[in-house]
Amino acid sequence: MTSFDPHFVRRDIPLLERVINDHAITYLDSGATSLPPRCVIEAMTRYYELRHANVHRSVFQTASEATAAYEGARDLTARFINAPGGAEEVVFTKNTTESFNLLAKSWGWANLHDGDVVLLSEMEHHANIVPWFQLREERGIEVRFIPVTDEYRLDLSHLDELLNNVKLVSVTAMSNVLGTINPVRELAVAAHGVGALIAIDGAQSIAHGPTDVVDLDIDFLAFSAHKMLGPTGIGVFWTRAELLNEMPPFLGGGGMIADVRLDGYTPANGPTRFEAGTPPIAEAVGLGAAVRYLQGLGMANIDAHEENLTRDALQRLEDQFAGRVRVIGPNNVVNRGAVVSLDVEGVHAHDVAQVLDQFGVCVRPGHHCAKPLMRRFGLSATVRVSYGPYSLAQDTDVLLEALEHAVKMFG
Amino acid sequence: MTSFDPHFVRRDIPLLERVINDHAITYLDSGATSLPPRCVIEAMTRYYELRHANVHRSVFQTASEATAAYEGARDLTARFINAPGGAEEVVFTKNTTESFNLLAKSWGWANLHDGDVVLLSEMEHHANIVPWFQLREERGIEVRFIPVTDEYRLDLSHLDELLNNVKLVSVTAMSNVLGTINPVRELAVAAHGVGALIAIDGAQSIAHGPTDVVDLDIDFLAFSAHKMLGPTGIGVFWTRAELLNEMPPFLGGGGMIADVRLDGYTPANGPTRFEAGTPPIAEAVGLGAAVRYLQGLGMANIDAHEENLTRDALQRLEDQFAGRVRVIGPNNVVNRGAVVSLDVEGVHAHDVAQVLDQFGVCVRPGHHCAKPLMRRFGLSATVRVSYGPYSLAQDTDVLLEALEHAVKMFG
Amino acid sequence: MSNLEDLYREIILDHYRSPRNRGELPSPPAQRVEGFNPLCGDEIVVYLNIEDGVLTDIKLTGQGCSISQASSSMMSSAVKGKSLEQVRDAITSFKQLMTVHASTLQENGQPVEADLRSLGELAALQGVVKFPVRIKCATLAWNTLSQGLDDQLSN
Amino acid sequence: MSNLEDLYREIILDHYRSPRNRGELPSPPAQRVEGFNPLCGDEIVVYLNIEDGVLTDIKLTGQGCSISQASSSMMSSAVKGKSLEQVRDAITSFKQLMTVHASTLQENGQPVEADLRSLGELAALQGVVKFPVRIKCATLAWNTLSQGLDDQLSN
Ligand SMILES: Cc1ncc(COP(=O)(O)O)c(C=O)c1O
Ligand SMILES: Cc1ncc(COP(=O)(O)O)c(C=O)c1O
Repeated sequence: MTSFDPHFVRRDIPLLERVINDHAITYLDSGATSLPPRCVIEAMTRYYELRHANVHRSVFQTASEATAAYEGARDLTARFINAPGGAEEVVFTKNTTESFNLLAKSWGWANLHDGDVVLLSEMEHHANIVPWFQLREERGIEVRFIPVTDEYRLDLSHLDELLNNVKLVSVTAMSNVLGTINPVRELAVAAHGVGALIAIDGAQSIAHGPTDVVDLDIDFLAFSAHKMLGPTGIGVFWTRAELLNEMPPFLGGGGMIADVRLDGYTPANGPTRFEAGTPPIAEAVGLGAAVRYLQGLGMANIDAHEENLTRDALQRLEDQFAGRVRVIGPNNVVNRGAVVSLDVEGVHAHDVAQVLDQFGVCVRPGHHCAKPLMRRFGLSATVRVSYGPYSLAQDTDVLLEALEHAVKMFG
Repeated sequence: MTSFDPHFVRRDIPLLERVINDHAITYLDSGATSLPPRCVIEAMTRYYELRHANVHRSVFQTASEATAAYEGARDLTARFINAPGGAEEVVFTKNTTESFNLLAKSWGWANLHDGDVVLLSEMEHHANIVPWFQLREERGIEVRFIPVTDEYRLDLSHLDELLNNVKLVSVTAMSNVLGTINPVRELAVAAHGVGALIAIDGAQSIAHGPTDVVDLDIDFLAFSAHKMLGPTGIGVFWTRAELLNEMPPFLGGGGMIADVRLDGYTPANGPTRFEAGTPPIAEAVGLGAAVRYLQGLGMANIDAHEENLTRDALQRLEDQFAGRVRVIGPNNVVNRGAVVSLDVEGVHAHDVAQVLDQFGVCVRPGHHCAKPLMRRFGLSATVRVSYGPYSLAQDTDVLLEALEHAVKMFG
Repeated sequence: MSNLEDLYREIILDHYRSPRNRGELPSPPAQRVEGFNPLCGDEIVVYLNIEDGVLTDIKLTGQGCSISQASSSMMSSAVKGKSLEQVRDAITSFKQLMTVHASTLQENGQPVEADLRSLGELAALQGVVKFPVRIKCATLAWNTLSQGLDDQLSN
Repeated sequence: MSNLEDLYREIILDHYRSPRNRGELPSPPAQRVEGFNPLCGDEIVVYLNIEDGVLTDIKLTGQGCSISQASSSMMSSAVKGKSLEQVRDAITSFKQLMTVHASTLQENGQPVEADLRSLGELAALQGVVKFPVRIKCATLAWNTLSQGLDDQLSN
């Protein structure tokens, strides 16, 4: 616990040496994508320089090494989330979004029918909304939403009614707009209580604290490597082996089949059934390196560090900007991650972000792919500040100074 | 033209310095995946070190740079294949296989109905078979196959009959097993003549010669970066803008929408409609670098170089192994690429490849994801030798020497 | 911060703070067109009254950043009361202004090619091209207007 | 080439060249099970005659590399005429042999843990673990047999 030091982490991140508009970069957009440490970048470079080959298909040395590296990453990922069935439960997709499409178009297609209900929440990312809307168009399922309270929490007061006819609860572990961390275990108990399954969007939560699918008692999990100090181009879909083996194929092609004849095909078993075509091999290597790096830092340490940053930021925003800047999200750090959305009085998020950029401050303005949530709060956009393990309270200093300028400029 | 020298290319490829089982590597598996030059690897490294950020969503400096790099790669790719509508016609997928799934599950789903025929060929890769079988299960379309002659060519003698009720012809430009290069333009004329569209699997052809979609007069094209000296994790789907804009969404999520409400969503226009979630950004940067590198070498030069290698290999296999090793593919270089499949008398492909590995020779044994083709020729596996721009006739020397050992060992 | 001042000219901030032609028109008879900028969440609704080939009235609602708001406000002033042909010309000129690549701007920030005079105060938006991500903010209203004219034609 | 000789022991090549129990059994009564190795295209069909808890006869057809062919041939010799319990034990022992990680092999190539004696000539396949990609070739027949027993049970 005591060995975690964000200053050491910073030394590992090449991008933090970047200068923007004559200022050292202040990267506060880890919620959109995180900055990979050198060891992740180098793992991929070394892969391409030493052992790049197509996996699963050849017997030669580099191909065996590539396969071992690819499957090794699957194994590391399985351990990282404590998958009870190990690597056999981990499917590599291209991102969280594909993982949800896989869930909806394979499991959902096979198991959901007219009148069945999928229960989402109003704070979901589009990745966990649109695939269900698509299924609704094709299958006549109902998509229902757990409301969000004025305190930016899930409103579970009518959960029993909401669960009526529900076959799947699919919610985010942590909102990418509000920072709210949802009571996943409680929801899992409730879902299972009515015979429903539960899927969790781990895109935000995965890099910010420990994830243990057994402990959470969930059935499906989706996340992306690029939000956990890993590369772009790879995501993860996890489910229990029993469920995985019952899921019909999704994308068809090479690698996912046991046999193809002119009159039909037989799908393969295990995760490869869902990995059609040449998979993201170098990206898996990068993901594996990211997992190892995060484990080295200690997920509990990251959690504690980010909680401190968030507490500090919330406090100082209140002290310095009360009445001018509103935090769209819980105002304390209880069940709350290091994502802080701001509504700046009278200034559009886009303009705030533009001014911040002049100070080298990277934040994200917009709807954050959560339009239903934005509508819920009558907003069209927020300025989102989000922290990572390499973030410092000094980043908040720069942010607040730049924010003063923005407010003055448009005031 | 005269400036192309494979020895110079070799200096750019770090993996060619690899030593395997005390032998310098002899990489003859470019048909499975190609070896990226240093500039491709470095472009991705630099991206992660200097400008990694999520695209399309933020206004800060590195995000604009990342977006420009990502969209720049789209532009380079469009020029590389001479897309008439430019970058707006280029969709980034994860590989060729996803591109075909996109074609089948979006365009096919919207346009093909009971009784409509998709005409493939017996030499297709599973990537261009299984998605159609999946559509057949759901839509009752008919999937028909152009037969392959004993000379390993498409049998077009009954093309008129085969085209009956055909709405889409979908064939490979170059077989990944036989090396056969198909008469794409002729097929395009025939398809259009009956009002059908034509899709081309460019996975093999893309790195081996010029590709001009206007000249070929085709409607859809799919290929993967990793087969053209680029990275894993990214593929391309091209179609004409008119067709693209009529295609319904496929994967749903962030980035592909114009709006999401609790009661529905509106998809975005242009390529982004098909790019749900965080795209393969670093991979696009790598693909862009690969395109530039290939253009620097000159696609016509690569074509000529590989033709020489193939001619030489076919000749020497005949001279040295006649009666013991059979080439499964055309025995001359007319309309033939640098993929040479071997059937070694009395020795299983897997065992041949294993022995070859002891000499550092990397070839691929197996069905090459073309099981219908293997069945057509009564084979369960071949040993596939495939060349790239960095290949030399000396690679064939080593191959033939190792092949002697394999034949003796199991003789 | 010179770049920033180039982007946020005083006249832009003025249109942002006091947008012109804000509101709705009864529809029908007015034509109603919606525009989205999916990337940043900007939304706009344009109401058009077209009579005898003339854009007799235009009103706007929606929300967005200063650039998109100012651009739509300035657009409405520029095209109101104009013939459809003039409106189309204005759209073309404005889009040209937005596609002049930043590198072809002269040192003093003047576009080399686009005909600035015909644009009037809209020329103040030229600083946007130095911020490629913002170009879509500036063009949203124009694309929506253009869409409205196309719809009109096809009805 | 010492590794290679470890893989291709003489007895393996012998079984490859002269496979035992090759052919089909009339089915029914024999049980017919198919196995694929999707990665390399190996295919196997196993025919089982099971009477009173004893595997009275076994035949195999299919195609594959020397390792998969030799392994299936050796398997057929090892399990033919054995009680189902003995067959299951053989399957377990063989799978154990195949999961002994290469690094736990002693210098002289002997697995430390698996009980080699119980495996008889099958022990010759231990060299396969040094070639992880080939393990699936060696286990294909065994997995197919195992599947056959399971199917039997559930019928
Ligand atoms: C002809 C052909 N089509 C499709 C593919 C599939 O490409 P990918 O695995 O990159 O999806 C390949 C490569 O394996 C191929 O050779
Ligand atoms: C909560 C949440 N879900 C899903 C996603 C989608 O992830 P990706 O874009 O990697 O598919 C994101 C990130 O944008 C997110 O924050």
